[in-house]
Amino acid sequence: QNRKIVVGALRFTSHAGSFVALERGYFAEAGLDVELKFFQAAQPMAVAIASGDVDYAVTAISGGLVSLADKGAIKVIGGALSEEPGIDGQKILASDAAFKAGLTSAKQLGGRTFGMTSAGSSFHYMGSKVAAAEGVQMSFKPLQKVGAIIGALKSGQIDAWVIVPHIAKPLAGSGAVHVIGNISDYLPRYQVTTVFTSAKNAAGERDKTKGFLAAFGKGVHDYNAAMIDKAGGEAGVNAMVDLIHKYVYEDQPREKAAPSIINGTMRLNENAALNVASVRDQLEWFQAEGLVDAKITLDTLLDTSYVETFEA
Amino acid sequence: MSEATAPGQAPVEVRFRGGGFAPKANRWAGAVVFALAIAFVEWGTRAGWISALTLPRPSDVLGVFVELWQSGLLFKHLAPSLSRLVVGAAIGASFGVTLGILIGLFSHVRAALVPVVAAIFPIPKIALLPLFVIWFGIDEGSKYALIAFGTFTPTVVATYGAVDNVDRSLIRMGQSFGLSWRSIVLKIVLPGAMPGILSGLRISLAIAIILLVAAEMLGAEYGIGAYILEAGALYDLERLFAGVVILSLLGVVVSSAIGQIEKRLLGWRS
Amino acid sequence: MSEATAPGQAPVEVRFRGGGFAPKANRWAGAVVFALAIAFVEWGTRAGWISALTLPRPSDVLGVFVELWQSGLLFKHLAPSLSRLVVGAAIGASFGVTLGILIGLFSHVRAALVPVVAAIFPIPKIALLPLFVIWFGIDEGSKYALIAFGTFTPTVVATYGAVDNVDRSLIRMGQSFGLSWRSIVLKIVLPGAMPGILSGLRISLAIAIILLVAAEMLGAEYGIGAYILEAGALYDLERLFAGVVILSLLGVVVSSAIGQIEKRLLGWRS
Amino acid sequence: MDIRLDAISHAYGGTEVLRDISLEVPTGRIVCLVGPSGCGKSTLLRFIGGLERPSAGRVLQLGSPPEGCLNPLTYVFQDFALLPWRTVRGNVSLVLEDHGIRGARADAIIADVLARTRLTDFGRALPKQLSGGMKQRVAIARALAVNPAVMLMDEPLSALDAQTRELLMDDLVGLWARQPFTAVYVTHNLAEAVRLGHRIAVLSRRPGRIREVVEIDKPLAERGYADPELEAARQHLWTLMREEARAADEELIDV
Amino acid sequence: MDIRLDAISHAYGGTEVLRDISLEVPTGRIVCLVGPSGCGKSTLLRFIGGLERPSAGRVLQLGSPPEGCLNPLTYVFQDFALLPWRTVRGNVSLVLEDHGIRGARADAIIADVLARTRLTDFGRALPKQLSGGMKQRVAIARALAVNPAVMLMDEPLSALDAQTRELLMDDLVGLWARQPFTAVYVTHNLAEAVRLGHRIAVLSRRPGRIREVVEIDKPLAERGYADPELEAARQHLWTLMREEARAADEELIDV
Ligand SMILES: Nc1ncnc2c1ncn2[C@@H]1O[C@H](COP(=O)(O)OP(=O)(O)OP(=O)(O)O)[C@@H](O)[C@H]1O
Ligand SMILES: Nc1ncnc2c1ncn2[C@@H]1O[C@H](COP(=O)(O)OP(=O)(O)OP(=O)(O)O)[C@@H](O)[C@H]1O
Ligand SMILES: [Mg+2]
Ligand SMILES: [Mg+2]
Repeated sequence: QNRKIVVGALRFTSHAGSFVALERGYFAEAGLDVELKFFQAAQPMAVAIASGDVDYAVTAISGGLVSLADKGAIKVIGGALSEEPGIDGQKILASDAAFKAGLTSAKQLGGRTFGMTSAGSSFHYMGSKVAAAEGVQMSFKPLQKVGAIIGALKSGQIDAWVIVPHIAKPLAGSGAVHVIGNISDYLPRYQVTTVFTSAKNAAGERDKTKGFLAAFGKGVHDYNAAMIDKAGGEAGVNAMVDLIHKYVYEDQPREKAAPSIINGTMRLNENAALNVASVRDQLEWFQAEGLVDAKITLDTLLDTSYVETFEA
Repeated sequence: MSEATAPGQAPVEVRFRGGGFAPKANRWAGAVVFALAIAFVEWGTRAGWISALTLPRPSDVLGVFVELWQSGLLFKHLAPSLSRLVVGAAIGASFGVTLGILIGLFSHVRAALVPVVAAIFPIPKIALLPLFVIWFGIDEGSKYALIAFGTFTPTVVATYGAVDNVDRSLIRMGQSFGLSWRSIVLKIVLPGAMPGILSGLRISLAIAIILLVAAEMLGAEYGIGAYILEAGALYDLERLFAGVVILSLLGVVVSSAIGQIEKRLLGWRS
Repeated sequence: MSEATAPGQAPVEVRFRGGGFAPKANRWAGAVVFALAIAFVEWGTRAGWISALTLPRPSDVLGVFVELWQSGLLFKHLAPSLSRLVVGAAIGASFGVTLGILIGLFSHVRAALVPVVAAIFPIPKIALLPLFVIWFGIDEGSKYALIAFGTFTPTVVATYGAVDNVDRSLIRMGQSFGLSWRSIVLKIVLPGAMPGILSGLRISLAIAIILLVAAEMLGAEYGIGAYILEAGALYDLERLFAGVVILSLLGVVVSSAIGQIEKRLLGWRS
Repeated sequence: MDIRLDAISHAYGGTEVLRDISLEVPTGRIVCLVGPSGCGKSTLLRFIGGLERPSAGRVLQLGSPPEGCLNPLTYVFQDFALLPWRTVRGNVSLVLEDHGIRGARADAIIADVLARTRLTDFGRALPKQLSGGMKQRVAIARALAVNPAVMLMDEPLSALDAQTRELLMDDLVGLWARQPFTAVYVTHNLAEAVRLGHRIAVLSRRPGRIREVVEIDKPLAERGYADPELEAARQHLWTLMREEARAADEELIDV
Repeated sequence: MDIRLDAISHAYGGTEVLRDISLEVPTGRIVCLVGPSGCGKSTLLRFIGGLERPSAGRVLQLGSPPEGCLNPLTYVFQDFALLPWRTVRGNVSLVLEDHGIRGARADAIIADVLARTRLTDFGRALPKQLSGGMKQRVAIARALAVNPAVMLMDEPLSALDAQTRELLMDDLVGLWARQPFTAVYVTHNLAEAVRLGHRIAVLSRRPGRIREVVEIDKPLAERGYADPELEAARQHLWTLMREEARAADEELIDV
């Protein structure tokens, strides 16, 4: 039974689970004929799941995702990218101008402007959490596009931002911005991205969904083993980089792409296990900010019947 | 063709074969169509055969309006958008009219700049957003600039077209009475180009409203465009539609305002 | 006024006071302006007084072009964009022309739909992107729909304006010769509206090109719009400009293609 | 086929345009309508052709149109009303197509009417290539093609320059001489009226009423330049109209 | 101030329009230019007014313009050329403003010329409210306001209907009778030419050459209807032009 499914993805290393599972035939073993569908941003991908154009995808939890879940369109069924103390995770960045003016650590964020794509995005959540932890107030600038945020940060028009390491490190390397902290210091086990699907798949297509999660889990395992635990040594890393390079930075030569891919390494949850505590915290924060309906419960968002859950 | 009339025949009236081909607009019917469409969607969303994912319930959209109104948020969003619209469109339109007149009057300017304008026209303004951040900052500057840029090109094209269309015989008349170049431009070319410039402005302002959303992608906290974008990001269809309806009303208001100006300024047209 | 001529005076030639006010375009000058602008930016970026953040070096943009060409990526991007443009604009324009003609001919249709079209006009299409995904899917459907939607409204407005402007005396002539309604529409109204429809199409197609970027925000991997968006996201100015230049060229090509069609079809205009 | 106007009155909205017009148009004669600007001449002609309906009164057709008549009441317009996108032939064939006349039959008719209007060499020309006089001759050829019972001519010469007008008047007289046609001929030009009209109806200023109907018995072919009889008729008409014409010209148009 | 045309020839691109035209326009007389369509009458008038320059030959001014003349060579155009956004007064004051004439002085001039053209009551009307005849009278008033040495009139009556033309011709004769002016009057209309012209230059078909210059000595005021002398002159002119006019009318316009 070769069942055709469409998996949504962004060209980020954090989607490596799907890439590995496809390249190494784990999906095929599960009887799934997977077509990868690439997006420019997470939000349309969530909508595409709701519309039925895409079956499974991985993305950060955002207000839009919760909203779609509330409309009965989608369910979160597993976890993917996580912060983990000790592993390079998302970086808090300061613009050069702000850095020179004294913004050298997250403690000085009070009164600063913080970039985000839009209200209810993960950037908004992280920025708020950091500010709350430091007991300061920041203003948030919605700039819609990552490109616009980078431009604004480089030219000193916003003071701070937070972003995944493979974007943060080259930026910091150019001297235009500075790393002033790690998200893992504030949200140590932050469930950054999750696996989700349409409510219909979650409820009615249990076999297919199980198959997908199993194959995805194997991909994640291979990725973690190769890139974080370095089980295969240098050769293992190189093989994995080669594989990922087919999907990420494909228009750049291997030598140029490799450091970016390696820089982007972060832990993906083994077996797509889901940190329910982090998800709950995020949902409560969205509700507290008035971004989503206050009556939404965790059950509306999550279908925990597929993967192991944990609270951390 | 001349033939004797059959004598016994009774006279018949000439058959009517004119009329038609002169449709008239009718405000009433438009309102009825809107009401029907809204009622239809309301029914569909209530009955469930229009899914909540596809369209919001009109009554909920109305609810959002009421809320926006009561909380005062409506004006908090409307005020900055209007000021961006006014400033941006004023900058774009005044530069556009000026350049359009220069192109209309001077061969050298025309030769040099018409191709540039033609090349700029099909550039999508959203593509340039990242650049606008660097060039004009993320504050009001870039919003004004984006709207100004968007209104500029159509205004230029409309204006120089209008100048080209000024009746040449009026200009020859001016010359034949020995009017100075300045008088001809101020008293003949400009008033003669006014109808074309105003109808160009109608399009430019519609474009300015459309660009409001793009402009408010850049670090706007308040504004109708920002409101729509946030609603879109949160997939909150009620608020999305409320925002869209506001823009659409804004468009209708602006267009009828230009209609009023035309009536005032162009009363001389027969 | 009649006065005796002072007899001894020598005849003088009449003073020339005509001419002017008839600017002509000149292709050459446009090319020179482009060349100068490019040379200026090249100089500025090389010398450093234009920062690399502000503008890319034109020679680098050219390099990107060469690379795009050699790698064959140019066509990989161009082909889907062109097909979206053609299909979307064809759908939008044909629906637009049809509806425009109906509005032009029938009072009821006009009364019912003109306000709807006026209300739809100022709605920014990007605001509706999330809805388009639900309505039309993320594949080509939504891209076609977005471009079609964007070209539809201006085409409708241009078409019914063109039908309204068809010389009524020609229609009365047709009626006076007892032509059928069908003949009048096909042989008088349609050909008479053609110039207006074509010049409306010029604007609609420019809008279609602009909307390409918005359309390719929706899950497009290849396409000029997607290329520009990706370049923008990475703040890669060279590639961003390369993409923008392609769109601009596309606009110029489309506009001159319509010029050719006009020359062909409208040779009867004096 | 005769035409009879039976007590026609008309008002556009509040403005009364025509009041109680009765007139007879006998077969084979040219009836001229003269009158100051805006007195309702064109309106009256539209009633006769069935393009508009009067508020009161009737336009009657007496007898049936002759054999082979495709369009009994046929107009010739002041502005020619040629389709600019069709050639001379195409403009003539336009009015035949709807009657199912195509191919050889159409060609024969077109060749005939173009010959009668001396346009044979210009069949392939587009209207934009023609002078005003030629355009009006095409319009006349088109009218002749449908073999009308009555021609309704609304200032057919007034868009032409004086010399062309002169030439075309000769052409019309020639056409009528070869084959008399029935016509209602609206004009401002008294010289035209006395040259072409068998019967001349003078309308008053708006609201148009019939002030006088002048009959001129001299055969068309014999009417020449500086004919004292015609000149007298023209003088008479001009005295009838002079003051009204001046008053009509000095009315402000309210828009 | 007299005008002398000195061997004027002109070509537009490859088409020769005028060939070797020499003509004298004496002070206080009306010189008519008649000729078939496209023979270059308007072009010649533009040369006289300095709006265009001939390829060869010169237009000479003999003597200086009279005292108080603001614009020696002043046009009256066929299409009136009134600014539609200015009232009648505004259209007249337009040509005074550039000479610094404003306020009371301007008012006096405007009142005078409006009175002479019987427009006193219409000073506040917009062009769209006026009939064609009134519009042309405004244009004439405007021309009179600058007190011209020579009026250049390009078919000033040809856009009007026959009756208004008749009325305006009377007006022009009246104006001239009260205060003779110098004019070059272009027309197609031979009746106008023999009614208004002291000297009538007949041009041939393109390229325009002077075929004949006819002098009519009878004073303007005495020229009436059906005057046999004028009728003879007209007949003569028409025989000169008839064939050329027909040929000119049947030329295809290449575009
Ligand atoms: N469709 C219409 N609606 C309203 N008023 C009209 C309409 N057609 C004509 N009129 C008015 O009716 C009057 C008579 O018009 P008509 O065109 O019949 O006059 P006419 O005698 O042909 O004038 P002219 O000599 O200028 O051609 C005019 O005052 C005109 O403004
Ligand atoms: N600016 C121009 N460029 C080229 N050709 C021109 C121009 N103006 C006039 N012509 C041509 O020169 C010829 C004479 O034109 P002109 O207008 O002087 O004739 P006219 O005698 O006034 O004709 P009409 O009686 O029709 O007014 C015509 O063939 C015309 O097409
Ligand atoms: Mg009429
Ligand atoms: Mg002329």
